[in-house]
Amino acid sequence: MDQSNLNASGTSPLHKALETRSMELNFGPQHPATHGVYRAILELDGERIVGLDSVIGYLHRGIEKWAEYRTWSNCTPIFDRLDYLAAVINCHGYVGAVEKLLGVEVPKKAQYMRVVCDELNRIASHLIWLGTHALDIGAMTMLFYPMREREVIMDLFESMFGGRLLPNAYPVGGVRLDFPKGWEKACRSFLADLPDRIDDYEKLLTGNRMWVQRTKDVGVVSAEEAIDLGLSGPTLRGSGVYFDVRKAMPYSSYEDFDFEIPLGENGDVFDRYICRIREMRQSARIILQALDGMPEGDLKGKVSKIIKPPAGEAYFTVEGSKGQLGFYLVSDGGKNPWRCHVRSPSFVNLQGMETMCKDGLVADVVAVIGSLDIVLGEIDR
Amino acid sequence: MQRFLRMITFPELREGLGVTLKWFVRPKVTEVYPDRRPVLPYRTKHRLHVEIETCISCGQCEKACPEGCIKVIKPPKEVFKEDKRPQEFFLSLDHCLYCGQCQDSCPTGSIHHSDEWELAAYSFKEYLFDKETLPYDLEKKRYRENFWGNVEDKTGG
Amino acid sequence: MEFEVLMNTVGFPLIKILILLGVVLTCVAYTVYVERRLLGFFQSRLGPNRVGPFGLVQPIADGVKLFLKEDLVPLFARRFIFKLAPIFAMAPALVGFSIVTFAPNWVGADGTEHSFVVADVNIGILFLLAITSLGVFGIILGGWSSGSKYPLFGSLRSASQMLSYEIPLTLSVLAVILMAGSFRLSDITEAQQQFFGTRGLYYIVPLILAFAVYLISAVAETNRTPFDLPEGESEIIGFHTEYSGMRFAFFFMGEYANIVLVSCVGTALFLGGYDIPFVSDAALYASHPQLTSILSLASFAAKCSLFIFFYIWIRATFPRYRYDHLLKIGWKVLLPISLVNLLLVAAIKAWPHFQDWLGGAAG
Amino acid sequence: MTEEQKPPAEQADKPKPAAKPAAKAPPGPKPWAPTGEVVETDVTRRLKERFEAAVEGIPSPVGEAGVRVAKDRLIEVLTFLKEDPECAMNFLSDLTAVHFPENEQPLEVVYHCYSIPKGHSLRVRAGLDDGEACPTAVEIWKTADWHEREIHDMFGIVFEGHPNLKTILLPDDWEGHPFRKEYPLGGPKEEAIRKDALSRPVYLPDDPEEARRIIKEGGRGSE
Repeated sequence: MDQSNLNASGTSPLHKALETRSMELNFGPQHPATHGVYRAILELDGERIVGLDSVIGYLHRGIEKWAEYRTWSNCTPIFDRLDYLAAVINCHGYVGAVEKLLGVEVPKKAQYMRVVCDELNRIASHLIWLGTHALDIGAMTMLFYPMREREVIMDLFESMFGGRLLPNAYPVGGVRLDFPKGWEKACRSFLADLPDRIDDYEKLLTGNRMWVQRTKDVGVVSAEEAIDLGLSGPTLRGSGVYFDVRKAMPYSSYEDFDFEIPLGENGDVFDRYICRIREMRQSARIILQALDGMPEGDLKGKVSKIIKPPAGEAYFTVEGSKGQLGFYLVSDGGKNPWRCHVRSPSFVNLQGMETMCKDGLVADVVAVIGSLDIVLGEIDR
Repeated sequence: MQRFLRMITFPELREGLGVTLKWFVRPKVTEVYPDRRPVLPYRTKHRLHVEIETCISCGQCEKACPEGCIKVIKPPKEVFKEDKRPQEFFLSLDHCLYCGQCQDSCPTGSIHHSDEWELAAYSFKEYLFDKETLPYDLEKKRYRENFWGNVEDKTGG
Repeated sequence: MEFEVLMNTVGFPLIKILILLGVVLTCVAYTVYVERRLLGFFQSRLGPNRVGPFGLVQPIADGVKLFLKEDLVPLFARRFIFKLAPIFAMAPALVGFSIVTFAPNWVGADGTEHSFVVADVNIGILFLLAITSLGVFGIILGGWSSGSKYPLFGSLRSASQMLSYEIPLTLSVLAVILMAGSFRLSDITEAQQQFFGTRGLYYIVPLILAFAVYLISAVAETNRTPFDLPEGESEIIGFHTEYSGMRFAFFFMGEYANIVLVSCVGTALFLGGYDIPFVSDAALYASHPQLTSILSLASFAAKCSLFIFFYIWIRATFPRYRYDHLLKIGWKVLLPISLVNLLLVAAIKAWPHFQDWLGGAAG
Repeated sequence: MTEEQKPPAEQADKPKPAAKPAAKAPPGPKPWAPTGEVVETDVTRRLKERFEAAVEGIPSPVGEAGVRVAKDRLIEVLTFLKEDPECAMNFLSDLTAVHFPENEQPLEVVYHCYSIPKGHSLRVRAGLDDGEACPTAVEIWKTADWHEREIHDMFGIVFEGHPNLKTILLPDDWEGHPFRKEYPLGGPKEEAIRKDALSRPVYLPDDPEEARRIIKEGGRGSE
């Protein structure tokens, strides 16, 4: 600590006598609440936060570079590893971008199936978020209840795609296989249970005065600030901004479904929490609609075995579980992507940390990190 | 007054306590792993199995593998005319992603994931295979045959 | 003759202490097991069930593991205090058990009476409060001497938390003392047996406010969720971040010993101690003294388990408070409540017709 | 603190390695140019009206609107995009760069702007020479902060006026800029492994003897 960091607010002898030095605390990278290897350098005055500097990159794997050396279709499994909690949506993002570049028409049935799996994955991701967020704030049991429900989704994925966490869900052009026998029934029975389970979570948290005290008016970010910071997903909607890629730029037939976008008011941790909880219910609604209205038809559009998109660029965004997940692909007409950039929502959302944590307490950092729902695999790429 | 009553009687806290008590008495979901082994669904993707007899050395799996785990070496031309089986087949499972790309691209269904899922080993050498040691189990070869396997045993549907 | 004197002054107390120590440490170890198991049940999973039948050997396995672990001392630690702190954390909790009366006196075959308490001192509660407040030194010293920032935070939080909650705790206990008119735990139990002249009406009924305050501040005093800020494993990793092996086990055992102690004291103060509910203890004791002792012990253990179950239940349900809210509750809610309660109790006690009214109610 | 590590020094020695391996860099020996047609939208028309020759439309095979802007007028254009009530591009969705070693201007900074109230989007590209600095967009959208730091890491582009231009994803002492095309996938030390046609790292090498040795002996020499 150098002298410039002194907290003196005046120059009188009294101020001189009372001046205190701030303390620097390394929050992470090995910290239970940072959800991975994220490090925040906190400047503390007692337990109050004066400054925050984020250090990321511990999990940088160079996925974007890696993709430049693979063929277009070979890239799909690796993008699961970005946001490993919402691997199916990631896969959809990449595959969608390639399809856009190729101009492939995805059959309606495949689109609906993708919607079902995406929304299941969104629920799974939100469940994990709920569990870890609550655990950070000290509600230990809340880790296990959502995990239990998520396990059912993982089983559904395993029977659908063969993989649980990183299933390599979609090939370019559609989906691989139809739902297996009995899958729809299992999915429906899960969705029938889900609202009750979410009610349970809400009983444990939403009304709980301890939870409300921990989350209300903590980590506030106003709507203008949120847009300026580029926040997206529930983090942005918690501030009351109506922006959801599924509504704004519908992809994969999202325009067919009737669902609402839950909005918050104050942009604090509690609003972001409520947004995600309500989003889970909406996702369940979408899945039911998609299952009910499942059209018949092909599973895969016409895609040649060796994919060679025309030279050009495409930017395709999907609504990931964390926010707007964008894939910017540049093709030079060859077998490999020339450049592949991922607009990862966690990376951008994490920028809000400093705004949200200023003048909070150390305990609030934990709440704010939890409410941002970061996944380090996606931040560092 | 009502607010005060709410404040001192903790209705929401009692609700929470009720939820935990409810699950306290309900059946538990833990899988008692070594005692009871899970039944995996048919599409599950675990250790790669290769049936070398039906392989036609086309090399599609090699091209499809994003990690370069597979290496197929065609036999010489004169042998290839009669016998399409590969001269050498190297498989290095230690960085296999279990993505299923090779299984999708295989025209004969010779390479496929199996449900052999307990893959821990003491040395990565145990993941390296050549033509003679390739993992293969005829009973496990059902990916192509039993495409529409049900999931009811797993998800309780 | 001399042997008897020696036995009575040194021998029996020593044997009692050893038995108590053994029992308490076993209890503590199994409290950990029970907590893990019950938490598992609350969370719809099984908890430890692999080591031995139903996982019953788990505490022993954990103990062996912790014993065999390397004992690390960080480079910047103050070594002497660092090593002293775990003892400070554990010893007071164990010493506190010495005044707890677990059951009425055991009548031996030859007619001699042996009490189920190591030291039935007449200032029992005061002694207990004095001793348990020493426990915080373990945490403060441990956190401070680690030479690391997270433990320092833990000990800072702990210091203010203990200070804040010691007062409501003491005041709520004071109400009981006023009611019973004695500092001796066995006297308080006796008083509850006679209270209102009715069986089973313990101090929890008239002193419900004091009981609530005691319950909450006891949770805070033992650093349990939702007041586990000194540990707060997801925020600051806790005052024992730098400890490992046996020294960590000492902190751990100290915490659980504290829970058991607080439960024992709570039982004695509010739940009628070793009194067997719905049974006339005095009559039973007159006819079957030994049976009564055993039943009383069981009753005490059962009431104590209720307390512990409640702690675990709370832990399974609630999130953690934040530092400032915690202090706010301590000073702005619990302290006034306990003061008002104390005044009420004192006023009732000072009411000249109190004894008549009590007697009239009994009649 | 950040002043010291401002990259002029780094930048000075950067073009030298860039020049040499560029010839044998992975595919694409000819300059990159997108196919397709230029898409005209209200926003691009408005931009053309306002800035005339400074902006030109980019052809796109997928029908996305985009403009290419001269570097000196970039900030002007971006500010106009955000503040003009008809464009109202208040949300910077993405900001990245692409390296085209064969192009006239080898580095392109790409902005993907989106308007939340209006619901339209636009791609803005600006070409840069090697070692040329780009003006920062942090003043316009705060979100550009980390994006620009990342681009600085990966491509070595200096953003003039950026408040805190230090490394973000790479370690502080990292040498080179990994996303440039001349940078090998395995890093400078492992260039040797990049030898097959697809330019992918070959875990099992092409040479059957070598592959056999690896499988039989269970090692890759160095392990």
